[in-house]
Amino acid sequence: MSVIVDENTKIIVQGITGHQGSFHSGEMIKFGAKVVAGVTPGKGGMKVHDVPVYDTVEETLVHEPDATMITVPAPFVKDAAFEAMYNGIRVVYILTEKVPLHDALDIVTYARSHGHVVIGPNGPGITVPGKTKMGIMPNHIFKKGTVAVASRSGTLTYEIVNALTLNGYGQSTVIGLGGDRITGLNFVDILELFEKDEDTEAIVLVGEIGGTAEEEAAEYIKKYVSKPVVAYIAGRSAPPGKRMGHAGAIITRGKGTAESKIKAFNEAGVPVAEFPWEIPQVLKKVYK
Amino acid sequence: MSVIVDENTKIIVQGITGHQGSFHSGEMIKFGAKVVAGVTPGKGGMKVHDVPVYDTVEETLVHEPDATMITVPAPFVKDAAFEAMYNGIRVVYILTEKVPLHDALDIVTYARSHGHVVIGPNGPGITVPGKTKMGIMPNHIFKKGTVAVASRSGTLTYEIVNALTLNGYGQSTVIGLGGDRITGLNFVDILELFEKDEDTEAIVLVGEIGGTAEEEAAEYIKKYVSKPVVAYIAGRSAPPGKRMGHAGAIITRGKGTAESKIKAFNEAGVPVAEFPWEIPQVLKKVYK
Amino acid sequence: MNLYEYQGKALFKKYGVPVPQGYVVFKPEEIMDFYGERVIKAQVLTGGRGKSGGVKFASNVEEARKLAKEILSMEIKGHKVHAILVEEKLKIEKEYYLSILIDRSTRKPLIMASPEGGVEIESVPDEKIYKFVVNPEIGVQPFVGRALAKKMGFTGDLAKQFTNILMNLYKLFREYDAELVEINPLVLTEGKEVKTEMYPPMSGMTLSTKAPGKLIAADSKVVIDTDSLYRHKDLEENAEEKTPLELEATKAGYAFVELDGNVGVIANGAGLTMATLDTLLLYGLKPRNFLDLGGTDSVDITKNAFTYVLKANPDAILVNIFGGVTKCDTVAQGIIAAKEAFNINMPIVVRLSGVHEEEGRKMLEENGIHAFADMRHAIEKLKEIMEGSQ
Amino acid sequence: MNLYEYQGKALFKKYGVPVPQGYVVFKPEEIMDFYGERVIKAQVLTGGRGKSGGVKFASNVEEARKLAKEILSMEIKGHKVHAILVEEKLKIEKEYYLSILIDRSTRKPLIMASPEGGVEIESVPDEKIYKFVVNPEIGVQPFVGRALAKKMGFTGDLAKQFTNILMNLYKLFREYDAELVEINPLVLTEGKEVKTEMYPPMSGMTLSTKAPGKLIAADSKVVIDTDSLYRHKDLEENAEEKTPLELEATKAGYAFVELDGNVGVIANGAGLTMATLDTLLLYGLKPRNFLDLGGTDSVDITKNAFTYVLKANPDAILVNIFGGVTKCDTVAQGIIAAKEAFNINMPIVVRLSGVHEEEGRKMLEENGIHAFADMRHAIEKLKEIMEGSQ
Repeated sequence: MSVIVDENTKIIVQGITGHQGSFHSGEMIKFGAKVVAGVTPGKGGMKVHDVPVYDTVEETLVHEPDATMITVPAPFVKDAAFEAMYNGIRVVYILTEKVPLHDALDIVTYARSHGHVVIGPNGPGITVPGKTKMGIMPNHIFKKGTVAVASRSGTLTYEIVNALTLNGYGQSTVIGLGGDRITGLNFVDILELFEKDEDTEAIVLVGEIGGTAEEEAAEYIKKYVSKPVVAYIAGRSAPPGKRMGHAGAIITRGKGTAESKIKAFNEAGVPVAEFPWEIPQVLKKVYK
Repeated sequence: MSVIVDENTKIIVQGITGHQGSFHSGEMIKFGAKVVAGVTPGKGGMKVHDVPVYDTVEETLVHEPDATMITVPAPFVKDAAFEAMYNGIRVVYILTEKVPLHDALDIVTYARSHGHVVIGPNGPGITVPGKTKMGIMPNHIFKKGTVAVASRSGTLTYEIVNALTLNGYGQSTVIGLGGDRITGLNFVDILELFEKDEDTEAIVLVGEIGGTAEEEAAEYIKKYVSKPVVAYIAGRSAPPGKRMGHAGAIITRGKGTAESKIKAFNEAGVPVAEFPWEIPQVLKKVYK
Repeated sequence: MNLYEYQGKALFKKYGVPVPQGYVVFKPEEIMDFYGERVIKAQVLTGGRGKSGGVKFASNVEEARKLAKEILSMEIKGHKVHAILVEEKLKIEKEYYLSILIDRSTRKPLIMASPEGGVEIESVPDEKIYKFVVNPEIGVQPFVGRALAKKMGFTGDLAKQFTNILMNLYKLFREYDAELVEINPLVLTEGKEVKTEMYPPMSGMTLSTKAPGKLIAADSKVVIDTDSLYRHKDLEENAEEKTPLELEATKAGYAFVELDGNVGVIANGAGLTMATLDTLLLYGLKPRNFLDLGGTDSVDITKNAFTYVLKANPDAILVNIFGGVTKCDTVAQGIIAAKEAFNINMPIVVRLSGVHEEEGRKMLEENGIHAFADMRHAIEKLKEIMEGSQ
Repeated sequence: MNLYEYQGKALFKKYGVPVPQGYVVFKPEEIMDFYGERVIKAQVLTGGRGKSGGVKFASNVEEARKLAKEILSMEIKGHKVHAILVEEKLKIEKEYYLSILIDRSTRKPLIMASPEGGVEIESVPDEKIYKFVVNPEIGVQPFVGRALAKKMGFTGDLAKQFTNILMNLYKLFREYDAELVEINPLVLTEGKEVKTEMYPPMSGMTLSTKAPGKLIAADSKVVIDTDSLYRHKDLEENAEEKTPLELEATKAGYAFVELDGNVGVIANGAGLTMATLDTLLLYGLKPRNFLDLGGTDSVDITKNAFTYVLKANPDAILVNIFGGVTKCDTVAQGIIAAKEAFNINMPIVVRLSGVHEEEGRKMLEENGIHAFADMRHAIEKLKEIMEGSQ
């Protein structure tokens, strides 16, 4: 059992002939992912890493894809996501950053009322070590194991996964939810899946300033999560009103501070690490 | 068991203080329907037949309504239907005629992807003899029994129900799907429910010219319906290109003729009556 | 409501769907002087005007006015020519087909596109028609255009032109409450020769390539949902689709259709009215009209309905009311009032069933009007009378 | 991006949300002559300008120009006054609050309305704020306006005015990709006395009633999603929200925020950059800036990042790269190139992990730059250096 994707998930890549699409498709294949097709309008007939490229998502349906990785530029993401969903693709992962907020709103609204799962926008994707990878996380940091990681950032996630691996903690699923204000999945959504996942025994949440996803996660954990959870929160030093790289990492009108999130986690019995490299030690206190 | 509504269905009436809303609410209550509230903006605080009137659907939620009957003028139907659905009301029956086609499109699209049932627009509603009635069908023509009737028209339905009752055939459910081009339920949708309904033993379909709902019903009956079905089709004499009262009753580009529908039913083994009053005799041939 | 070609093209232009340059005239002398060639097109709400001589070419203004005068006096399949559209003559490379309509069975907008345009779409084989069911929650995003463009054989710039036309047409379709928007033919104009000077400059050598042509809506068929006209004040209702009598009755609130028989019909409910007409035919009688009284039981509404039936000059009148909650005595009063007011001497047979039905029938019989409780006996009586009178 | 009040009001006007009559000026002499009273309002991207003297009333043009001159030279909470909005003075009966924003937790637009306007919404008790979560698949239909109007205490004509404003505001919110549209206060103007002559006419008796006032947006706060600006060419980016250095770095493609410490920071990924700043603080060191290099591993991008960090005049520079797939030797080349090109003498400590990391670190050490494989040791080294230099 896995969360959202597994070794049988057939993936297409929209924007496969671009720099990102092409490079990461190759890395995904090396990791063991089933990349069955790519889409770039006007480039149908090409091959990238032996993967056939088509002009439209409709044409890839002969490969029965389950998931898509969208790497097209921000102005074209909405079109690409709806193309995928119209054609019945269940999981839509959006790598692209700077997707307009209202486009994300439209994509996520439609997805949620029609049974699609959206990962991102603006996240590194999802990795299930030993099974599959959809996204841009570096292959070499992973180790198969029992710790699930969900994060709002990219590189910081690698930092923490790397620390877990070096300290002997393998991972069941690692997912980047995305750094934008509206993302397909929030912590609560993924906690529900992790709690049910048989391969997951402990959970690491990597949050950051902005919004109230961490506070909601803390409430949810109190009520519904039996597995041990530890957390890290980035942005303790961030001044209010400034967008700290991620569109979602901004303190507005006093809401979304690191203090508030750390307090909520502490009240829910979730230990919060001070430094990213501390996660394994903190985890050790609550999980074997 | 009943189809769509039963004796426990709590009904609100949007437009209850209007001529139609007020009169038919009274008739519904006489028939045994649970009319729990009415809505007319600006008239909150009134009572109609002892039923409390509110300004908004939201305010009626204290009565936990399951269904709404919409009797507001055509330009306001879309607003009323979305008000009901936004507030979680499952069954939306639209009595009003001349609802703009694209408004019906929006209402029905949203309903179908969010689990709401729309009856109408432009139909007489639904009656479950002995249990409940939502709509404008005359109370006195019904008799509780085992024959289900689905129709695209109003008065013609009464004519046929009356003939059934006079000939000893009681009804399980009688539903008017509506005379418009887009309706919430087509024959195929209702056949699926009738086939499952334990109270229904035989089915009468009252179709008319325009569209292909009857042809699709015939295909569906061939494959999935085990109960005896008989039919009547109105509009054999209609010239092409003319709207015969109902917005949906029009032969366009040679499609939607009575001949085509009668032929389809005959091929599906569904006897088609020549005259409305013949339905009981035709039914007798296939059902006790 | 069907729009004339020039009205549809005005909407196309408003929404960025390319149309030929041109203008509408109602009199031949309104045609302005021009150089080159012009198309003179009859504006009628029917197809096949080309074969009927309703489309001509002119190379000077005198010729154009002469042709316009001829065309304006024509009748095409029974339709008087309403106006003339004067347009630039396109250089056509190929003709395509594109339409959007409401598909009743999926309850969704349906796009149909075909590389075989310029002929009736019904005559194009199914495998040459590419269909796309639009989810209105998604609308027509560019991907829809790309998917159809590929099937139509459009690449590069032409695919972009096609996608733009499709997205704009869908916007029009939704915002103007259309039942149908159709471009037939969607014309690809001839591309222009483009000469590029070759290197080295001034060598006198040029490379000749062909720039792609433009996709242009050479015709338009737009049908607007009549029930939505209250929010499209810019569109007038086109009179031509209804007979003058139909128009009059419709304005008075009755659903009314003229037919070619001799029995005037008044009934309540569209379904029952249709069933009444059908039954008459099956009995060998011919209805003169369809008139749906609607659900109201007012004396005046019943009485006034006779005005329009009488104007159609029938030989007899059948009234078929299944009352339900309608008060039959009120209906009877309306019928009697009409008989008196309009001095009706022809036979009237009435079927009256509903609240106070016996009272109503009694009133009718007392006024010399045949009244029955059921449809069958009423129609049988009518047949007997009409056969007796022959 | 925050819009100035006058920019927001221009959008309101475009979408049919009533605003006071007025115009913007950038120089006092642009104020035109007037009768009656005018409000002179400082245009700054911060709240509380009223208390800071940024809003004044004038009863003639000389006074208005004098006040405008004063206000234009003010700084309000550190913000220079950008312009002056000159408006009619409203006769206020009551002040309300209305806003629409994107609610991150429901992932839907959220409407907030309160009968207590004119104060910061944060200071209004929760039970006086009426919220409505919009389903964007439905949008804001009239029923939303009715439901909120009732709670706000609006009936009759005022309920209709409120519904119109709400529907128009939502349209603006969606079409202009707003993060927030806020009207605070939404003003109800005083109603006018209406005298009606009583029966019998000419009796001299009149009935005096009060016609309801108008709802008018007396202020505007509009925040547009920066990522959507490419499709709103009519909006210029307002410079004031960023420092000149932030603006410069952002235009060069780096996410950059100035802070008030003395350690220049370059890292990759927003989360890791934030974590780096946090860690510095926990170690007692103060970051001078946030600079996210992004995911690219080009020599030039790394080298140019130093330009902006150096302009902030830090005492030392920390580079924290968790490479993942980034090639560390390329990054090292960029750092070395920067050190040479910009002649950097202050301490540089680098954390470098990823593809070719050992090679990269070796190159750095050879060029006199401290390099580590992990974040912790890099920061500890930096602390050691900075404490040693005190």
